[in-house]
Amino acid sequence: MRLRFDPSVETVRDEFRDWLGANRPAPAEMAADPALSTGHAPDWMRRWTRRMFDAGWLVPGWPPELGGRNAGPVETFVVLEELARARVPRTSNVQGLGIVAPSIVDYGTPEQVRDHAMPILRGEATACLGMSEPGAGSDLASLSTRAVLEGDPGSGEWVIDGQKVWTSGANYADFCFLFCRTEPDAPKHRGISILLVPMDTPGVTVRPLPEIVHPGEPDLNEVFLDSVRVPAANLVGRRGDGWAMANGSLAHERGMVWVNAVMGLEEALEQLVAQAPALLAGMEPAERALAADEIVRIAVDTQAARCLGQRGFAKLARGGSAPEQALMKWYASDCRQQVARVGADVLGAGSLESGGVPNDGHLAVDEPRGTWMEQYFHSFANTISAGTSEIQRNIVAEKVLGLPRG
Amino acid sequence: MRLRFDPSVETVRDEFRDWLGANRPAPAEMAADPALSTGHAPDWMRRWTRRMFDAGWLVPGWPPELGGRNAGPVETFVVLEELARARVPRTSNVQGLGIVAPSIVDYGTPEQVRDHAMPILRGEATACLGMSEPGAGSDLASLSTRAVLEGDPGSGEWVIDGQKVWTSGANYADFCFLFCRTEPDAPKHRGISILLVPMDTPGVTVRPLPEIVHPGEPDLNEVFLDSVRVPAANLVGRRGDGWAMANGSLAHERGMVWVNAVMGLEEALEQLVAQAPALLAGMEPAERALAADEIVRIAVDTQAARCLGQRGFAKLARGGSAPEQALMKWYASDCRQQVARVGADVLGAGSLESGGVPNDGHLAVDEPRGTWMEQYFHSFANTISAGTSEIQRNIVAEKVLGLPRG
Amino acid sequence: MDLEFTELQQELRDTARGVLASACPPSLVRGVFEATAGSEGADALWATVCGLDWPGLGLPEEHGGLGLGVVEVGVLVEELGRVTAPGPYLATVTQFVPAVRAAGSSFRLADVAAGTCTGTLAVAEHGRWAPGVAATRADRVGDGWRLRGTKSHVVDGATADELVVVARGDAGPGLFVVPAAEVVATPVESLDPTVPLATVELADVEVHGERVLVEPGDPASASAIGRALDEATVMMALSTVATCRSIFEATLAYAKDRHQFGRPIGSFQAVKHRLADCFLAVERAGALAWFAVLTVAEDDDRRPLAVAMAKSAAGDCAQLLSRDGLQLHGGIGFTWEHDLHFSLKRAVTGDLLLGGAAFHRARAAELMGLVPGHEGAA
Amino acid sequence: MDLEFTELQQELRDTARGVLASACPPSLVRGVFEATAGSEGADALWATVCGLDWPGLGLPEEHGGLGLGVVEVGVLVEELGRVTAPGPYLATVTQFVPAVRAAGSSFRLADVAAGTCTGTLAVAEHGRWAPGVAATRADRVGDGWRLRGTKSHVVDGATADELVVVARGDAGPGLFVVPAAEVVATPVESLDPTVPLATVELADVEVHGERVLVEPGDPASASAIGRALDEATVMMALSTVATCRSIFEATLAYAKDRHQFGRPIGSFQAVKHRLADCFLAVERAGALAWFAVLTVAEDDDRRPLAVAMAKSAAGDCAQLLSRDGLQLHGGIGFTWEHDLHFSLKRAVTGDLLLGGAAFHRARAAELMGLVPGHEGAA
Repeated sequence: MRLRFDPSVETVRDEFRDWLGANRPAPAEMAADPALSTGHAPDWMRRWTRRMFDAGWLVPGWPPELGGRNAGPVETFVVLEELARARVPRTSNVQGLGIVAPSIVDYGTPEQVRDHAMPILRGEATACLGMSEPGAGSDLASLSTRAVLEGDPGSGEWVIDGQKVWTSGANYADFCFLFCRTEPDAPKHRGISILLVPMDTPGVTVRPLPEIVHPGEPDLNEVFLDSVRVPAANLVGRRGDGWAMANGSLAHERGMVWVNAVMGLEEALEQLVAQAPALLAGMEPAERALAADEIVRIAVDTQAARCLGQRGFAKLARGGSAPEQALMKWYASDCRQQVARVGADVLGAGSLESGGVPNDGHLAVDEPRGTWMEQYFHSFANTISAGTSEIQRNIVAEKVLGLPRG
Repeated sequence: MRLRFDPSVETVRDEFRDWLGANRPAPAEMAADPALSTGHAPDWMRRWTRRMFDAGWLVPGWPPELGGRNAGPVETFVVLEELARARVPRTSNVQGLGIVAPSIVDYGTPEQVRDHAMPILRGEATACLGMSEPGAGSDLASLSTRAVLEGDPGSGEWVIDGQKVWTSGANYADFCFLFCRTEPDAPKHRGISILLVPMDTPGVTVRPLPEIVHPGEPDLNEVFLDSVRVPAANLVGRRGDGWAMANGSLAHERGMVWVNAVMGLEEALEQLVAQAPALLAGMEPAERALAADEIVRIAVDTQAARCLGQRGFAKLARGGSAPEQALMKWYASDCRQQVARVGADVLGAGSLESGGVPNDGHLAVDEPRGTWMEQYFHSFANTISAGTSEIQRNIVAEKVLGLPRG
Repeated sequence: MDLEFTELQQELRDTARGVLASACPPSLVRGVFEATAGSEGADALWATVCGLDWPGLGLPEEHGGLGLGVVEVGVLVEELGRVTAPGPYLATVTQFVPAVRAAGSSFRLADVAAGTCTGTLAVAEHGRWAPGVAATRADRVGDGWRLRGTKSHVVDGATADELVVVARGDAGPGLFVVPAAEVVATPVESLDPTVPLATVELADVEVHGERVLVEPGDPASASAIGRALDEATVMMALSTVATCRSIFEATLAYAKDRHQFGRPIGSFQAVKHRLADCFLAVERAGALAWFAVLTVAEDDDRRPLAVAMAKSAAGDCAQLLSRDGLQLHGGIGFTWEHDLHFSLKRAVTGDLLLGGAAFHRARAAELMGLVPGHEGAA
Repeated sequence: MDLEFTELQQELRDTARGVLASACPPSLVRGVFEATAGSEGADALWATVCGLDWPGLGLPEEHGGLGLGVVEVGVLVEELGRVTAPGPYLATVTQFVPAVRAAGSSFRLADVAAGTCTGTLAVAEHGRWAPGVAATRADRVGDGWRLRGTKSHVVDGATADELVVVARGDAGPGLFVVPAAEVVATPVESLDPTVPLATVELADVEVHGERVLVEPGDPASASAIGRALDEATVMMALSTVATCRSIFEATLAYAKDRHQFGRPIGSFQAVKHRLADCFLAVERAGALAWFAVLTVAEDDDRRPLAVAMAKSAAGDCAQLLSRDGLQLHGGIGFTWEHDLHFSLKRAVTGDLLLGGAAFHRARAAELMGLVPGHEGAA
C-alpha cells in the first residue's frame, strides 16, 4: 500500500504527457466539429486516432502493430489518466475501440482483423454494437434477430432479418458487430452468433431516436434488418458462440473501464466545486450548509469511487480477483447521476435553463453533458444501458456474494 | 376537507378529557410499578382498565356491556388521541385488548366470551398471541405446532405439541390465543385452527428471550408445548379457519392502529425538538444546520404520517377504501426508528450511555423507550414484527398497486 | 382534521379530469414541446378553461367568480398538473390572484374571472426566492413609486398581462402591479415549455394608485407577501405532486406491461419495492400539500411551516419520481418520442420553482427555531 | 496509488485473524457484555496481544517496537474490530501513542512496547470532539502547568495508566500526559462494554517536564493535535468498518441459510439488493479508510480531508449496517442471546466516538472551503 506509483511509471507518464502536449487536437478544432454520435468520427478525431496508433499510445498494452507498445496495466492506466486530465478523448467510437476491435482481434479471422479491426484502430472506420432488441434489453439471451446461412460456410451468404434498438452510433457507423440468432433450435444461450454487417448493405435501415435532452444530436438508433445479405465469411468466431463471446468482449479492458467513469465524475465534481462559491454566496447560512453538504457527500463518493477503482485495479494487476470491479459500473454511474443532480439543486431554478452549454467535443457523446439538469437526464444513459443498476446489483449479489438465484 | 372536527365530536373530547383528568392513574404509581411485558398488568393497570370499562371508554365503539358506548369512529379516535396526549396507556396487554378479545367476541362461543374476552376487558386477565414459530415467521401459513383432537368435539381434548417463538407477553399472560395445525392433510392455509390455552396448563413452558436492549425486562418468549391438553370446547371458531380468522383479527381496529403509532412518533419528535436547543448549541454552525435538517426531515415525516393516517381514516369513516392504511404500519414504524436514530445522532457520543431512562409505565412495553440509542435498537421490534417492513412493501405492491406476484 | 374531498370536490375533480382528457391530450403537450403547432393547441385549451369559468372558480361572486375556495382551486391545479397542461392558469390563479387578494385589493380580478386578463408574480432574483435577497428597488416618486431591478424565473413572464412585483423600499418590501408593456421580458429557453419562464427587467417603471398593492413600510407588508408566496408555493407543490402521480401511474402501468426474463418487470421484488416507495412518496407529499392548502384556506397559524414542509416533500417526491420513473422505464423513457419526459421535466421544474426542497427545509428549520433567524427577510 | 496489501501485510492479517479466532471468540466478548466472568477473558486476550508484540508493532525499534508502520497497525485494528475485541489496544496504540509521537516525544513508548503501560487520549467535552469547544484549562504554575476541566467519553478512561489531555491555555491548546492516579475517572454505563468509556475530571492536576508534550502557544501545537486526532480518528474508522464487515458477513450467511416461503431469504431480490448496497457501503468505507491511513503513513497534505471523509463514510456504513444487519436478521438478531448485537453496538459506538458522520462532513465542507471556517478551532 502506498500513494504513489513507481518512478518508472512516472517516467512513462511524463513521456506521454510531453507527446500529448505536442500532438493533441486543439480545443478549438474539437469544439468546431464535435462528434455527434458514438459512431461519428470528425476529421480531427480520425487524424488523432491515427496519430495515437502510430505512436503506440492508442492501446498501450497491445503490440506495436495493433497500436500499442506492450505496456503493463499501470502504464496503460496513467495514459488514460493523462488523456482525461488533458480533456482529450481517446476516441469517439467508444464501442468500436473498446469492444468491437478487441473482440475481432480475439475471435476473428486474419482477414477480419485486416478489414475491420485495423480500420478502427487507424481511425478509418467506426463500428456499432448490435445487441439490444425491443424484447431483449436487460435479457440479451432472448434476442430474436435471425440469420440464416444460404449456401456453404465458405462461400454462402447470411440472410438477416430482425430489429435492433438502442444501437449507439448506428447513424454514423461504418459497420455493425451484430448479434443474431443462427441456431433457432439450440438453447437460447447457445444459439447466438456474431456477424459483421456493413451499414450500407441493402436492407439495413437506421432510424435515429432523439433523446430526452440534446434531441438534435441523437446517438441511439433503431436498426431494421430486412433480408440483409452478408458473406458467410462475416461470421466472427464460431456459430452459436455469440453469448460466450459477448461475455468475453464486454469483459475487455474490464480492469480499465472504471478509469473513464471515475475521471468523468472527478471532472464534473471539479466543475461543481469551482462553481460552488458563487452559487453558495447567495444563500442564507442554513441553506448554504445543506448545499455544501450535498457537495461534500458527492465528493466523498467521488473519492470512494477513485479508491475502489484503484484498489480493484491493484488486485487485478497482481493477478488476483477484485470484487470492487463488479461494483464500479453501478456505483460510478450512480455517482455521475448524483453529481449532476446536486449541481442542479445547488444552482436552483437556474438549472431549468437549457441549451446554454455547447458540445465542445471533449467528452464522448454518451457521457453526460450540457447544463447540470441536462447532464442529470443524460446520465440515465449510463445507469440504464449495458446492464441497469438493478441488473448490476443482481450480478453483485449472485456472482460476488454467492446469493442464490431467485 | 377541513382542519377541525364537528363540534359534537369536540364535546365528546371534552367529556373524556374531564373524566380522564379525574380518573387517570397517577404518573407516580405508573412509574413505581410499570408493566414489564405486554402480558403483565400491574395492579394500577388492572384497576385502570376496569375503570375505563365501567365508564364505557375502553372500546368506545362497542356496546356498553363490552366496555363501550356505541360511539362512532371519530369519537373513538379522539379518545385514543386524548389518552396519548395525557400519556396514559390504554392497556399494557396490547395483543389481548387489540386482537384476542375482539376475535373471541367475533368468532367465539358465549362461554368463551364470558370466560376469556370479558376478563381481558375488565382488566382481570391478560392474553398472548401464539403465532410465530422458529420456521414460520413472516410465513405464518407454514406453522407446524400440531393439535390433535382426542375424543369427540363436544367433550374431548386437544393435545398440543410444538413450539412458538417471539410470543409477546407469554411470560405473564393468563392464556394464549394459539394458532396450531389441526388438519395436517389440508392445504396449508386451510389446516390451521385457534385454541385457547391457559398458560398454567401442564406441558406449557415459557422461556423469556432477553432483548437487545432492556434485557432485564423481556417481553418476547419461546413457548414450548409438550402434550398440552385443553378441552375441545377451547376451539375458537371453526376447525381449519384459523388463517382466515388471523386475517380478520389482525384487521381489527385496522382503521385505528395508526393512531398509537403516530402519537408515539409525535411524542418522540416533541421530546427531540424540546432537547434540540441544548443539543444544537454546542455545535459549529455548519454541523448545527445539518443536525437541524435531520430534525426537520423527521418532523416532515411525522406530519406526513399524521396527515396520511387522518386521510385514510376519513376515507374509511365514509365507507370507502383507503390505500394509505396499507402504508401506515411500515411508514410509521420506519419513522419511529428514524426519530430515535436522529436523536442519537444529534446527541452524539452521549447517546452511547445506557440505562439512564427508567421505564415510567406510560408506554406499552413493545414501544421504543429508554435513551435515544436504546429506542433505536428497540424500535426494530416494530419494523420486524407483525410483517416486516419488507413484507409490508410486498403487500402494498401486490394488494394496493396490483403488481403481479413474483 | 378531515383530509378527504367532499362529494362536491370529488365531482369537480371528476369533471375536470374528463374535460382535460380531451382538451389536453399528450399530443397537445407535444406540440408545445416541439413548437410545431404554433400556440393554437394551448390557446384552445385556455379557451376551454375560460369557458368553464375556472379562472374565477375561487373568486368571490362580487368579482365575477364562482365563489368557491382555495381547496377547489387546488382540485383544478392537481388536474392541470396531472396532464402537464400548458397555459396561464397556474401563474394567473395561483400567483397573481393570491398576491392581489393578500393585499386586500381586487385589482383586475373581475377581468381574470372573465378570462380577459392573465397575470403572474415576480419574486425571484438570480433564481432565489427568499424575499430577503430581493434587490429590486422601489423608490418614491411623487404619489407613486419607481421600480428598478431584474426578476428571474417569472412564470409566463413574457406573456402575462399583469405582473405583481416584489420590490424593496427603504422601509421594507412592497407589492406592485406592473403591466406587461412596461417591462422588458426575455423568455428563457428552458427544459419545460409548458411552464414558460422569463427574465423581467424593470427599468424605472413608475406605478401609481391601485397598482400599488402594498407600500413599503406598510405594517401589513410582511404578512401579505408571506401569504401570497405561501399560496403560490403550496399550489406549485400540489401541481408538482399531481405530475409525479402521473409519472407514478405511467411507471406502474409500464412495470405491469413490460416483460424481461419471461415475466413482467413489476413481478421482480426490487421493482415492487421501488414502486411501493414511489407510491409512499406521492401519497406523503400529496397529504402534506393538502394539509398546507387547508391551512391557507382556513388561515391557520401553522401555514408557513405547513407550506415549507409541503414544498420540501413535493421536491423530494419530484426527485424520486423523476429518477425512478425514468430508470424503471429504461431506454424507452429516455427517448424524446415517448411522452414520459413531459412529466419528468414538469416535475423537476415544479421542484425548483419557488424554492427547492433544501431551501424549504432550511426555512422550516428556522420556523421551528432550530437555526437562528436571518436578517433581511420580509 | 496502490490500495492493496503487500504480501507481508496479507500475512500479518492472516496471522492476526488466526490468533484472534481462538484468542477472542464470541464467548469471550459475551463475558465482557454480561460481566459474568470478571475481566479474566479480556486480561488473557491482552496477554496474548502483548505476547505477540502487537502494542509495539508500529513503534521504532529504538523504543522497543517492531519498526513497522501505520498501515500494519491498521491491519491489526481491522482484525480486532472484526471480532469486537475488548482491551486496551485501540486507546493505547491508536490514541495515546499517536499523540505522544505527534508531539515528537517518546514518553513511555518503550513501556507501551513492553506491554507494561496502557494509555488513552482525552479530547471530547460534553460528547463533542471539535478542539474548538474544549474548555479544559491549562494554566502556568512555576515551570509546569495546572489542568482543570472535565473530559467526556474517554475510551479506557477509567483503566488506562496514562492519559494524554488536550487543554487550553491563554495562547491556545496544548497536550499533556496525566497519570491515572491524578484524575477522577467515572466509568459510564454504555451500550458497548468492549469500548469502555469514562468521564475524566481534572481538578487542578499539575504536570511538569516531559509530561508536557506540547505547550500552549507552541507554533507546532495545532499541527501536532491535528495529526494525533486524525490518526486516532482514521483508526476508529478502520475499526468500525471492520466491525461492519463482520455484521455484513453474518447477515449474508444468515440470508443464505434462513428459509421463508420455501426458499432462502437471500434469494428474494429486495434482500439481494440490500445486501449489495451493504457490500458497497463496506467496500466504500473501507477504501476511504485505507486511503486516509496512507495519507497518515506518508504524511500527505490530503490527510485532514481524507480522514474527515473516511470517518463520515465509516459512520454512514455503521448506520446502514447496524440497521440492515438487524432488520435482515429479523427477530433472532433482536435477542440478547444472539451474538449479533456485539457488533451492532460496537459499530454505532465507532460511528459516534471521535465525531459522527455529520460532524465530519461539516469538517470536510470547511476544509473544501464550502462553508466559512470557524473561530476557536485548534
